[in-house]
Amino acid sequence: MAHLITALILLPIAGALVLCVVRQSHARGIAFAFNALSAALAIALWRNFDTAAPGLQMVERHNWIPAIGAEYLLGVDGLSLLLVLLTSLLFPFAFLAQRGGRGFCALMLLMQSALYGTFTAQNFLLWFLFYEMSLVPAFLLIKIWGGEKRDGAATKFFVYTFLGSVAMLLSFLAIYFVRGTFDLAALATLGKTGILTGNMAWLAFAGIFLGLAVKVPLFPFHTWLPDAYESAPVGVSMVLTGVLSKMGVYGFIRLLLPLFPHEIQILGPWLLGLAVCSIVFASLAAWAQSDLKRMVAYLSINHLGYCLLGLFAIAASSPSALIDRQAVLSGVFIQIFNHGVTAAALFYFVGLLEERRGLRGLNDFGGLMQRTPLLCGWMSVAMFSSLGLPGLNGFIGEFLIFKGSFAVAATFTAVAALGLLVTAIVFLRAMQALFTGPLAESCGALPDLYLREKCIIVPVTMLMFALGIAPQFVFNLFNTTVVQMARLFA
Amino acid sequence: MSTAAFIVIAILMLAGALAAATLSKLIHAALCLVIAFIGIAALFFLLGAEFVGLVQIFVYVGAVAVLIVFTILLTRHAEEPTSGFNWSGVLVAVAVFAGLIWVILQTPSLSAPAPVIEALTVKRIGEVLMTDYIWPLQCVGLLLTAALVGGLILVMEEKR
Amino acid sequence: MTPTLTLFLIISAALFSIGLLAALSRRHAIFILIGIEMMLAAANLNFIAFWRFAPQPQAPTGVMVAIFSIAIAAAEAAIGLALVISVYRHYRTTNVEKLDQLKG
Amino acid sequence: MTSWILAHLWLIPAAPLAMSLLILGLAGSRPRTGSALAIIGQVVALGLAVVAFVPTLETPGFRTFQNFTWFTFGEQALRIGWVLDPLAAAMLVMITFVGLWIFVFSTGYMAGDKNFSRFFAYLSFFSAAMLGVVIANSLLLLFVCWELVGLASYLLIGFWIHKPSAAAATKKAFITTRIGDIGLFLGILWLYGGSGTLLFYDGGNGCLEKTGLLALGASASFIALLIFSGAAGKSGQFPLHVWLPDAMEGPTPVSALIHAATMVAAGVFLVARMYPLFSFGALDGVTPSLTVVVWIGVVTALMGALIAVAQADIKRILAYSTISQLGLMMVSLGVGGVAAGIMHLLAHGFFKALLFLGSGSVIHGCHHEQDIRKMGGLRRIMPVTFLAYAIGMMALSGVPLLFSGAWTKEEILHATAHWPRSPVPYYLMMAGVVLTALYMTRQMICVFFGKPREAAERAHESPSVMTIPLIVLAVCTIALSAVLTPAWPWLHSYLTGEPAQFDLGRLIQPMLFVSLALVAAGIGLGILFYRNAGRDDPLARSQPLLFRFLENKMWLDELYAKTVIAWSAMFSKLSDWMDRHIWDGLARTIGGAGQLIGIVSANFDERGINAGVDESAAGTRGLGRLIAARHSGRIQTYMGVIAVGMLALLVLYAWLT
Repeated sequence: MAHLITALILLPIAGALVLCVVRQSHARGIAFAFNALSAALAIALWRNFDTAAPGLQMVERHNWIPAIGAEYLLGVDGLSLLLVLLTSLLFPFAFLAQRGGRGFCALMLLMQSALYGTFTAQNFLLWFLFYEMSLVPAFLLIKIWGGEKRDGAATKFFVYTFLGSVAMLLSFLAIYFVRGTFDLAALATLGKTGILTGNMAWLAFAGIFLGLAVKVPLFPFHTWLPDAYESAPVGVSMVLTGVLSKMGVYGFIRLLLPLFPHEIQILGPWLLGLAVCSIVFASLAAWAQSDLKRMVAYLSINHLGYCLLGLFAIAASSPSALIDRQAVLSGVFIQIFNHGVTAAALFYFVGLLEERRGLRGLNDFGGLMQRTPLLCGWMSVAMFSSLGLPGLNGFIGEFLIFKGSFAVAATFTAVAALGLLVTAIVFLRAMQALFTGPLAESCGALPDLYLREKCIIVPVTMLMFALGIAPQFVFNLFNTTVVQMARLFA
Repeated sequence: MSTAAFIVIAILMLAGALAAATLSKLIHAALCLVIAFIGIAALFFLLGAEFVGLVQIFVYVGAVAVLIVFTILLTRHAEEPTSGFNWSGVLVAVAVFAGLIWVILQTPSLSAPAPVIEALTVKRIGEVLMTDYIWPLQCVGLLLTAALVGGLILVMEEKR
Repeated sequence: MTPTLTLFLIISAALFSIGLLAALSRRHAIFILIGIEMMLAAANLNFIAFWRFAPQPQAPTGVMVAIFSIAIAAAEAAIGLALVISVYRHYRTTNVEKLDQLKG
Repeated sequence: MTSWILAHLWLIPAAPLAMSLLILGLAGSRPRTGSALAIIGQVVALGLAVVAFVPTLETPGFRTFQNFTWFTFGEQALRIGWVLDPLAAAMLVMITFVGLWIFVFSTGYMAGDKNFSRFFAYLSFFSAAMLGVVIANSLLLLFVCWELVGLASYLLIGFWIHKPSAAAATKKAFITTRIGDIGLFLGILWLYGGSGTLLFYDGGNGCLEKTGLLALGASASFIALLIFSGAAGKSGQFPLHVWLPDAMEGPTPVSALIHAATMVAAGVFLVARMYPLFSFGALDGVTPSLTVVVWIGVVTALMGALIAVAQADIKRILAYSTISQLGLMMVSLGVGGVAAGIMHLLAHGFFKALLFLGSGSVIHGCHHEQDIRKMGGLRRIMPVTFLAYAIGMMALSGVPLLFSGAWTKEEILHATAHWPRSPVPYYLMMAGVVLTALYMTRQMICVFFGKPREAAERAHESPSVMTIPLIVLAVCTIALSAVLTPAWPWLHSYLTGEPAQFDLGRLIQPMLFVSLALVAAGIGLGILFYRNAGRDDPLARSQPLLFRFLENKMWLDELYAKTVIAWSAMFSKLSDWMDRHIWDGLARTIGGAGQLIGIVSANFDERGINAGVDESAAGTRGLGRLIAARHSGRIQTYMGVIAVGMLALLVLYAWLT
C-alpha cells in the first residue's frame, strides 16, 4: 500500500499505452476497464485514509532534481482525496457518455493521470508538471474531436491557459530564488509572514493569480470557456467542467490563499468584486444563450464563482470567525464535488438531446415532456440540482458558502445572491422551451431513454439525492482538513 | 591556460561560425561549420575537458557535418533559395547578443581566475556515467535508438 | 592575463547569437539546423566553462551535461536532416518560407 | 402514544412523501392504484396529525421539540429538528383534513387524464412538503421544505404541460416566489450569523428564544423584513402577488390546494412562526418590521378585492379574493393579532377549499368553461354545488353568526381597530370587507342565478365523488364557527395558550354590528348592481375606464414586463454582448499585441507593417481566428518571437536582481 498514489497516477498511463496496440473496436472497453481499476485504487486510497488524522497521508517522497528543489512528493489530505474520488467517478461517466476510438480513449486516460497527479502532488514543480500535462490532451481532444468551431476554440483554450501557466511558473521561480523550496506545505507556513517583499511580492501574486484565475475561470479571464465547452465533444466537456475547472479552485486553496494572505487582504474588495461579477455576469450571459451547451458552460462559471466568493471573503477579512471559515471551506469543498457531478450530468443530458435531434439549440425542441417524459424528468432533476433546490446536492454547498461569506462580506454576498435568482430563471426558461408546450414537429420521433442510458443516469441522480439529503459521508472525508485549513487561514 | 591560444582559437571559431551563418553557398557554409566545431573542441581542450572535446570532434565533425553534407547533396535539385536573407532576424540576433553581453558584464562575480584542478580522466567519467548518471545514460541510449529508427522511417521511400 | 570566465561567456554568447542569426534569417532549412547546432554548442561551452571555473573539487556535473547534450544534439541533427529530406521529397523545396502548413 | 408521536413527528410528512415516490415508481400505468395510494398516505397523515393534536390539548401553551444534527462541517454541527405546538398541530390537522378532501375530489375531477397517477404523486409531494414546513423547528429545514413546496407548485401549476399558458404561468410562479426566497435566504444567513443557530426552540438557546434574540439586537428588524419578503412571495403579497392569479392555469384541485391548505398559507405561517423575531423590541406592540407587514397587507387586501370585482374568470375571482384575504391575515399579524390571523388562515383553508372545489365542480359541469359571463342559472342544474358554494361565499363575505369566516374576520377588525400607529388600516379593512361581499355576490348572481347562458345549457351536476367533499367541507365551514365565537373562544385560547371560558354574554359585541352592517352593505350593493347582470357588466357600462383598469389587474403585469423583466433581459443581453466583444476583445487585443512582434518580423521586408495593420483591423472573429490569421506558419517567425521573449525575460531578471 506504500505506493498507492503512484500506482493511481501510473495506471491510466499504462492504459493509454495498452490502447496503442489494441484494435479500435476494443478501445472503449479497455479504457473503461482501466477506469474501473483506477476507481478501485481510489477506493482503496479512501479505505486507507484516516479521516481523523490531520495533515498529509500516504506521503511518498523521493529526490528528483535536488539542484532545483524538485521532489517527487505525493500525498493526500481530505481535499485531495475528495478530488481524486471525483475524478475517478467522472471519467467512467464521461466514457459512457462518449463514443471514441483508440486515440480518444488514450488521450482521456492521459488526462485522467494528469488530474490524479495534480490533486496529489505536494511539490510545486511536480504539481505544475501534471497541471500542464492535463492541458495537452484537453487541447487535442477539442481540436480533433470537437464541433464546428473547434479550431479556434482549442487554440484559444490552449493559449489562454498556457499564458496563465507561464505567468504562474515565473512567479514560483521568483519565490524559489528567495525561499529555496517548492514544497507546498513549507511554503504555506512561510506565507504567514509574507513570502516575498515589495514589488516582487505583487508581481509574484499577480502571476499566480492570473494563472489560476484563467483556469477556474474568474471574470474577466473566462472568455475561453464558453467556446471551449461548446466545441468540445460531450464526454470532454463533462471532464472539463467536472474536474479540470476544479484544478483552478484547488490551486486557489492550495497556493494563492496560504502564500499571499497580506496581498489578498489588501486587494480584498476588488477580488470579491471580481467573484461577484463572475457570478452575476455569467448567469446573466447564460440567460442570453440559445445554445444549451453554451448555457451550461456559462452556469459553470457562475457556480465556481460561488467558490471563489467564499474563499476571497474569508481570506480578505482578517478577523473572521472560526465558524465562518469552516463553513466556507466545507462549502467550497462540497460545492466542488457537487458541481462536478451536476454539471457533468447536465452536459450528459445535453449530449443525449443532441444525439437524438442533431441540434442543441433551445428553439430546436419543444414539448418533449409528451414524447420523452423520462428524459425530461431526470434532466429536470439535474437542472434543479444545479439551481440549488434544497434536497438536492447543489443547495448544501451554496448554503454553507453563503453562510460564511455573508458574515464577513454581507454586501457582496447579497449581490451574489442575485446569481441564484438568475440561475433559476435560466433553467426555468430552458425547461419551458424544451419540455413544455405543444410537441414540436421535429421532435415527434425522438426516442425516450434507453436502458443503458437509464443505467448511467439513475446512479448519478441517486448520488445527487444522497448528497443533498444526507451529505455527512462526504463531509467526513474532509472535516479534519477543513479544521486544519481554517486554522491556517486565521 | 594560454591567452594567446585562447585568442587565436576564439577568433578562428567565431569567424568560422559567422561564415557558416552567412555564406551563400551551402556547401561552403557546411565546411566553415566544421571549422567552428573544431574551434569549440579546442576550447574544450583548453578548459581541461579533453574527453568532451574529443566527443565534440567525433560527433559534430565526424558525424553531423557529414550528415549535413549528404543532405545538401540529396536536396541540391531544389531551386536555390540560399541567397535569401531576412534582416529582421539579424536585428533580433543582435539584440539578443547585446542583452547577453549586458547581463554578463553586469555580473561582477565572473572574473575570478580558474582554480587548479586535477585532470578529469576518462576513467572518472566512465565511473560517474555508470553510477550517478546511469538512468540518464539509459534514457539517452533509448533516445538515440528512437532517433535512428525515426530517421530511417522518415527518409524511407514511400511505397507507391 | 589568463582568460576569465567572462571571456568564455562572451565567446559563447557571440556563438549563440551567430547561431540565432543563422536560424532566423536564412531561408534554407539546413541553415536553420546549422544555427541550432551552433546554439547548442554555445550552451555546451557555457556548461564546461562554468564547471571549470567553479570552486573545486566537485563532481563533473557540467561535463556530464555537456556529454548528454551532445548526444541529444546528434539525435536532433539526424532527425532534423531526415525531416529536411522528406520535406524536400514532398514539396520539392527546402525554402522554409514556402513551408507554412503550421498556419492555422 | 403521546411520546411516541412526539419522537416520530416526521412520519406525518413522510407518509405522503413515501406514497408520492411509490406512485412515481410503481403505479405509472395504473391510475386507480395511484389515487388510492395517495389517499391512503393522506389518511395516515391525518390520523397521525390528530394523534399529535391530542397532547397539545392537554396543557395550554404546550410545546415540545426534538433536535438532531443534520451534518457536521468542520467542527460545527448544523442542527435541525421538528417542533409540536398549538400552531403546528392546528395547521397539521387543517392541511391533512382539507388536503384529504381535495384528493378525493381530484379522483373525480381528473378522471380520464393521461397522467392521472402522476398528478396524485405530485399532490402527495405537495402535501408532504407543506407538512414539513409546518413541523420544522429550524429555519433551515423550513426553508428546505419551503422550496420543495415551490417545486411541487411548479410541477402542479404546469401539470397540463402541453398548454403554453400553463408553462408560462408555472415559470412565473416559481421565479416570482424565488425572488422573495432570495430575501428569505439572506435573512436566514443573517439570522444564522447573528444568533449562531437556526433552531427555533432549543431549550432557551434557539433563535426565537431570549438569548438568541438578544444576540441579534438591532439587526432583528432587518432580518424580519428579509424573512417577510419570502413570506410575501409565497403568500402573494403586493408586489409579488402577480403569480397567484396565473397559477389558475393548473387543474382546479391544485388551485384549491395552493390557495387553501398549502403554499399561500406557508407565508402567513412563516410570519406567525417567526413572530417573536418580528415583535422583538416592540414598543406598544409596534416594530418597524410589523409596520411594514401591516401596510403591505393593507395594500394587498384592498388591491386584491378591487381587482376581483372586475374579473370574469370564476377561478381568477377566487384567486384575487385569496390575495385579498391573505393581505387581511398579514394585517392581523402585523397589528398583533397573531391568533386572529392564524384562525382566519385555518377557517380560510376550509371555506376557500370549498369555494375552489365548488368552482371546480362548476367548471367540470360546464365542460371546462371558466367564464362566468357564459354561465348563469346553475342553481337548478347543480343544486348541491350551489348550496355548498353559497355557504362558502357567505363564509368568505363574513355573514355573521353561522359562518366561520365571519368570526375570524370580526376578530381581525377588532385587532386592527386598536392598532396604535394609525387608524387608516382599520378603515381600509372595512372597505375591503364591503368589496369582498360585493364581488362574491356578483359571482353568485352571474353563475347561479338568472337565465342559463351558452355554457350552462349543457351543464350537469358533478358525480358524488366530487360533491361529497363539497358537503363535508361546507359542514366543516359552519361547524368550525362553534370554536371561534367570542362566547367560547376555544381556538383563540388554544393558540395563545390561555384557558378558554364560556360566556354567552360576550357573544354579542359592538364589532358584530359593524361587520353585519358592512356585509349587508356589500351584499346589498351587489344585488342592486348585478341583479340583472348577465353577459355585460354594469360597472363596465357606467365606469368603463375604472373597469378596464381593474380588469387588466391594474396593468401591473404590463408594468413589470416593461420595467423589471425588460431591464433584466436587457442586462442579460448586455452581459452576453460584453462577453463577446469587450472582455473577449480585451483578450484578443492583448493576444494581438503579442502577435504584433511576429507580424513585424514576418512581413518586414515583404509587405511592410502597413499590411499588418490592415489585417489587424479586419480580424475580429475571436481570438482563435485572430491568432490563426496572425500566424505566419513559418517556424522562423516563431523562433524569432521566442528569442525576443527570452531577451525580455533576461532583462526582467536582470532588472529584478
